[in-house]
Amino acid sequence: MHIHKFEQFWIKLSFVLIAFFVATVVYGFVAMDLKVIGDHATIDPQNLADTKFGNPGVREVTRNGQTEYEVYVQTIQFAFNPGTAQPIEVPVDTRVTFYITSPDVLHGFDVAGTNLNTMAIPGQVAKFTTIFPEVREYGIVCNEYCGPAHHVMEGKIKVVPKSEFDKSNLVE
Amino acid sequence: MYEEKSDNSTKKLVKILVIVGIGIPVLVELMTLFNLINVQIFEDEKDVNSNDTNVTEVRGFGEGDTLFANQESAVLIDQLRVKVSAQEWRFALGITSMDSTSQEKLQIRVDSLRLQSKKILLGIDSSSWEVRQTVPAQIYGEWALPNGDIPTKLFVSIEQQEADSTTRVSQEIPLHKIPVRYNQE
Amino acid sequence: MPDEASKSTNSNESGKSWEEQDPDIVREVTIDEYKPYGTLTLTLIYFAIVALMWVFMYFVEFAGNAPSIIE
Amino acid sequence: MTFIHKYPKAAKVAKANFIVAFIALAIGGFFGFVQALHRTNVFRGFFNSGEYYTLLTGHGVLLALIFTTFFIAGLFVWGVTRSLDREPENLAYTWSWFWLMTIGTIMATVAILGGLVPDSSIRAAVLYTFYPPLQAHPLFYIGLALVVVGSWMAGADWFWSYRKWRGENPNERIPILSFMTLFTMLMWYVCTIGLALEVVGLLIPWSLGLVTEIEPLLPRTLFWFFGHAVVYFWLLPAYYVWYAILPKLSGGRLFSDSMTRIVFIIFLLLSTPVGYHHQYADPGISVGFKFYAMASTLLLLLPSLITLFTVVASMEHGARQRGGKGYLKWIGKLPWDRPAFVGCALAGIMFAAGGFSGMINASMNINLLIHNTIWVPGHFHLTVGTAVALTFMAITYWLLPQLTGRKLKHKTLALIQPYAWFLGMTLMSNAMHRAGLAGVPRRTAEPEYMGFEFEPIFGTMTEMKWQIAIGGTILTISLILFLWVVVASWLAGEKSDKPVDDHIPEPLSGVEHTPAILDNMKLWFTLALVLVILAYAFPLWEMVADGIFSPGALPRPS
Repeated sequence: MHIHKFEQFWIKLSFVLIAFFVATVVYGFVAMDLKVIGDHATIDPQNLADTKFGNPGVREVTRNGQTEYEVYVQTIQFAFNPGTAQPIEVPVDTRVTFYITSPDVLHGFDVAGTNLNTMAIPGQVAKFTTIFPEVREYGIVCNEYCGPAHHVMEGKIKVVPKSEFDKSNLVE
Repeated sequence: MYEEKSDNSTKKLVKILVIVGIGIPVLVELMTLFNLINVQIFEDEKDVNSNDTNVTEVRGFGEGDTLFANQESAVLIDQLRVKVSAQEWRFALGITSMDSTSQEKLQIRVDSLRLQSKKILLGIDSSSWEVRQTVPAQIYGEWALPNGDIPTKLFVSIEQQEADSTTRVSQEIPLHKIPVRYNQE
Repeated sequence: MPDEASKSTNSNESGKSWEEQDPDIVREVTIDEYKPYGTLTLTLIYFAIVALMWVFMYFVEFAGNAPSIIE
Repeated sequence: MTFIHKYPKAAKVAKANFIVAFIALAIGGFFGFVQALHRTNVFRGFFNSGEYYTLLTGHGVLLALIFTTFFIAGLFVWGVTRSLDREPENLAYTWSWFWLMTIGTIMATVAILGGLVPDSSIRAAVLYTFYPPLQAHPLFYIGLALVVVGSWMAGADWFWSYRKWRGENPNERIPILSFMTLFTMLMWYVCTIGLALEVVGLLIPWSLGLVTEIEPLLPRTLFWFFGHAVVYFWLLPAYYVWYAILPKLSGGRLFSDSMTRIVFIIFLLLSTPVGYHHQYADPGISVGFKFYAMASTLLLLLPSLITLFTVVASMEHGARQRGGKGYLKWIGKLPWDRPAFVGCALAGIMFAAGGFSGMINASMNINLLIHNTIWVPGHFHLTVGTAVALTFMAITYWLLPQLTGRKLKHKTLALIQPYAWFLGMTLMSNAMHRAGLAGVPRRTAEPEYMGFEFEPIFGTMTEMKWQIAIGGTILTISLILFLWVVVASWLAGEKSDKPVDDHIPEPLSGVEHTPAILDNMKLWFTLALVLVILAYAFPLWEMVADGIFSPGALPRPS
């Protein structure tokens, strides 16, 4: 085979580039806590009422001696429950784990302008943990087409100082 | 083959095309690159779009709000919803009279609807726009919307009949966050 | 070896190579003398842009875009 | 003598395919224009926001699936016929696949456009990814299935020609044009297994009501089994043009025959096992499989980076033969006054840019920065929307004269067209990428929200929206120019025996340097299947182990 020596050099450089990309991703994943969601659990989308999704909202849990929060969200055509009618309120600098599923069609759950971005698929529970670093409001958009009124589907996350966090809104 | 040799006018055209068709794109990309790096690295702490640009929020009405609050015949919005299905969009409105003691006749009328597309739907065109009932009353109406449109403002009037006189009051009701839901039926 | 070209057209102009018939082509460059320095330059520029932009996108735009999924 | 005079039957078939392709391009392009104005709220009077999704479905299906498939069929008929020097083996068979694909196209189009008729029950606003449980009318799925079956038959037609040719030429190497065709089709056969399982096995029975419930993740996964390879099904024919024809248009020769073949082999091997990179944000798929898909995807950068070198080197060769000098000065010696060359070259430049955003998309965690934001359509309008579509348009300026025996008309307009496309696409795609970084979602009729504002890194939302609308308008003008030149040349171009210089020179480093093993189709096809099984067998098994339709969701009309 006849490969010009410039092209051979370029092919080597290409491998370097590919290896560099893989290395950055692995480094980010391992050392910088930039994860993606994986396989968590399946659920019967027609019977969410009997699960924690039947009473969606923010729950307080204690894990490893720390107070953490769990947020159960149902994405429905065309709202986040909770999120749309009332904002999801969580304290700043605290571990918050989201559990998201859909009883009807595919939706997206994207906290606009952040790296929190996941699909809500009927039958699957999307689970991820995060820490909100600053006190502010975030918008949530559905970023997967979910039907004729897809574009009105939005919600809000309200991150408040720990001292102002109102525990009366928690669900059991 | 293409025309013999490109003559002078073609050469000039090519020059213009290259400047406009390739020059502008290169400029756009360079500006993007410059701005990205400039903003992210050199203006890090400046918080470019300060979040305080408070849009003076006109508070709209929603489910649970009271209409004609300063009248004696105040009414409550107990349902406000856009029901969406593949074929049609419907606007559903439920109103309850607050005062269950008065015996006078009350007529509640949705005069017109202003939609997001700036269209106005007139109430009188369709019989279902007018709802008559005596108090205490709970009324409910549904209206077909143009596909894809959402009401932003309601014009409602009530007529209170007392003996021989009737008082008519109208109110403009800006709506806030109407829940849009898939219509299961 | 099938000469795809000759099948379609130039059957009557066999003697000369196609380069010699094209008026725009001023000389023929053979494989032995051809050194694609220009290509190498362009690809190296591309490599540099891509590598730099990658670092910027990953470590500034993405990693600095918290909150992120940490678990 | 040009193609139509030597192979009148094949020319007719190719032309028929082009007609369908260009009609789809015209309708789909118009929908794109409406969307550009609607989304940006520059003008929303054409259709309402509910109908937007019908248009969006039409735009995606007609352009990404129909325009591409038919154009590719026409292009490959031309290439196989020419490089093997034989007309199609059996015209009845050839026309049967064409008509099958056309009928399928009409069915799917009717199903989509039904959504614009008030109260119609024939609807298909499911977008071109048609994720259940959103359900389209059965006509939509059956129509698309027919298009795919037709494309399989088309591929079989070309293998048939190849077999016959091989019988008469037992010792020759596969001519490069046929090689690229056959390997593209082999890849197509591998990836459409997923689509066939999804559409025929799940969606058609479900849309007909034979089963009521469906598990959403399984068809979605099967779709992406097919869905990334399909982008290479669009892209490889553009590569085919860049490898086989662009060097000649630049006045040079293909740099290396063997690298060309290697590139196509790598695409055959790796195009399908990478589908999970569209599902990085999906629950239900473990991180391990996502990582495997990422590694394969990034490895797929290799053939594209090799292409970059080989194709640019071929162009540089042309420029040097035309008197070009220096490290970069030679670029000026390229024929920037010839529409076919300009279109291909600009398409290639855009692909290099699109390649970068593709690298971001492909890289697992950073993907979450832009997943399902408008960045993604920004990306694929550079790749399929320009690298592929602009190449197809540009090469039409060179192919059409061969297929019709008529010279190209309106050469000035034809020359303006690719430059306009490049400008319009830069404006539109640049703003889409930037808006995506701010989190603006894709696939939405109205990206304005009541509860919050997007915060762009720099610039304003208004400025980006205008950039998209203006870019989209320039693209529409460019598309009209293209269609006008094609129709005018086709109907009224000057008849000629030699309407275009259709000679394709031999590669610089020819087939005599190419190892024979590269032509071993059985070997590479088997290896491709093995890689697919490695990537998909276990996760798919996990999904179906609890029942194919379970956990089941109920259908929702779209």
